[in-house]
Amino acid sequence: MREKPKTLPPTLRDKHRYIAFQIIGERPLKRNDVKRLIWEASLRVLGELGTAEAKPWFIDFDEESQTGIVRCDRNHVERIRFALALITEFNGTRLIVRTLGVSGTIRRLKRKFLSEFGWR
Amino acid sequence: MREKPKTLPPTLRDKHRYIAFQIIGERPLKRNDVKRLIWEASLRVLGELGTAEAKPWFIDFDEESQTGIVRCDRNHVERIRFALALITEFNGTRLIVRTLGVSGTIRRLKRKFLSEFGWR
Amino acid sequence: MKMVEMDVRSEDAYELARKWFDEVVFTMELSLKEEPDIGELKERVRELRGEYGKIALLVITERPSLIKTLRQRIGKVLLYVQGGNLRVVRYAIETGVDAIIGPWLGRRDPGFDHVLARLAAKKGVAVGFPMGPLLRASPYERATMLKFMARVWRLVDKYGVPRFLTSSAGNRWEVRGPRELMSLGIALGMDPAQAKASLSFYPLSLLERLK
Amino acid sequence: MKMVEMDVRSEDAYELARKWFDEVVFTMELSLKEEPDIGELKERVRELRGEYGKIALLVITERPSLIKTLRQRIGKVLLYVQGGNLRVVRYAIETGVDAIIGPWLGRRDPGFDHVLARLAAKKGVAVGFPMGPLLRASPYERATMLKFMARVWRLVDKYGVPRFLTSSAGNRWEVRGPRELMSLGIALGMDPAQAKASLSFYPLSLLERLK
Repeated sequence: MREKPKTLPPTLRDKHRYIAFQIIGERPLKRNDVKRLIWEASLRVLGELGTAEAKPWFIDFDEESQTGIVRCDRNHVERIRFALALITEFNGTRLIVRTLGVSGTIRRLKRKFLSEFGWR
Repeated sequence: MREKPKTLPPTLRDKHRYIAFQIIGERPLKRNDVKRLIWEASLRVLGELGTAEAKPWFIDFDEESQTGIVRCDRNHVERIRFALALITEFNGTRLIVRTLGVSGTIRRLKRKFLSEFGWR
Repeated sequence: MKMVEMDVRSEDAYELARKWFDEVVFTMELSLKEEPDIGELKERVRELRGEYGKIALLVITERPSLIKTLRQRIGKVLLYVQGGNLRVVRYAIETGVDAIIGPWLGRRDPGFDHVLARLAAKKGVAVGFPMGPLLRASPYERATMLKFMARVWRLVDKYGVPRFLTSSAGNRWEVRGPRELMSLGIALGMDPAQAKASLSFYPLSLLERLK
Repeated sequence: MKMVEMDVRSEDAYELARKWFDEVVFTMELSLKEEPDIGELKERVRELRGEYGKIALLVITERPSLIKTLRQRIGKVLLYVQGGNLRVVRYAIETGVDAIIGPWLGRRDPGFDHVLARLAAKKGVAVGFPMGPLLRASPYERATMLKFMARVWRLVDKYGVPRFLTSSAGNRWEVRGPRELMSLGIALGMDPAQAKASLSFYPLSLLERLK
């Protein structure tokens, strides 16, 4: 494919946080559903500009345990958490998104909050 | 009707700004269309939370000159202006929302930016 | 730090909340048009107390006088009054109920002002900030409700009114965890310590009244 | 303060922009797969200059070498290159075109980095931030584009790259006034003075090159 921009020096990079979450639903959700769910929640609650600022980014979702990881801007963790808390359903399936914990690295997030769900 | 809360003392009141705007459209818009237009733009661009913070409030619209007044929180004028700037149409009618000026009082806003459109 | 859910309103909501909170108060909703049968109500409260331990009565009424009867005749429950009618809310605060839940509910304004805030602080009446109504709202309603909630929070903060964050869940799908309720508080303008206190310190001091 | 619109792309957009700005640059879009007929192009540019005064050529291409030809053979126009292809953008900056419009356009990343930013600053190549593509985008695309634009703005700010805000209007309905373009800049992270300079100081210094 085409070239990509270079990785920025550390001081210029976006500062992220990783959020571990669990979906408690009437039925299990698929990976792609969860991706859409997060985007739709963010666009509804934070809007196009708020979403651009909060920078939610779907990282991973384990369909077995219904747990996953979403990344966002360091300064907007609470806004993303709030957007997720307001989710009530996806395609008619009632559900709750519960956040399990927040960390600055994926590795630490997995160890602290996701290992009990079989993540490694 | 039922009782209303008392007017808050000045230090506790929301600090507002009033924005004068003009609609330049393929067809003239009705007062109620404009009200909806502003809400929809704010909800789309700023989201439910951003809208709660920016507090857009439709004040008035003159169908003759297609000019009007919207109020918002003092600290969110630029966000409301941006939301209005991103409007491209209403019900299939292409249009531009142009802001004419901003003021802390309706009276001054009318005098400075709307008198040329026949407001008094 | 002990986390408390002050208001869930069904069996399955209570079960789920028990997993996420150290203490959960079960709320019985009471829509009153006229004087209730006090004996019957006492019996029902006794049953619920046996089942759930900590009980609240949420009074939804347009008649202020009913609140006084309940305050005097029903013991060992928290008495909540649903916001919406300013006359009722003022009377409830004067009577010294335990909390007003959502002063803005069903209104087109915040349903709270500096006079009520000062009175509530003096009387030790808390304001409950419920998440449930937000879950059920349209985008327009949510934005409006969040705006009113933030305004009420500013008054509560300014006048030192006791306060708590709650799901006010009507069923298990409306229950939210402590961190999620904190994020609501922060969205309203609380700092993280204030949000935490709204799930722990203030609720715990209300629970003291049940002893 | 003189306000400048650096990029409108149709007659009716030009007419409207003239009402709101002190100076307006008319842009001719040039999608190039191969070497253009230079004589014909010169003729066309001459015509447009007669009609609109200040002219820019916006090159949209995957072939870097075409940019050099244009730079050398066509005079008295501003030369813009549309962002999207990093190889083309790098070459355009090295060649010293006048501006790159929207490095992120058509990409899934910002299409700009610190190396390009440093080079652009050294070569005096501006970055144009266009509003038009936002108007045509879906909510998802808008959020993503705004995110990339804010990232590019941080680099432009940090390395002191010349910059401007523009509607890049394809028709009159896409034209926006100076205050509206400023609000875009502020949404990207500019302070009001920086947003104003992106409509005045920086555009005016690019216009100097036309003299």
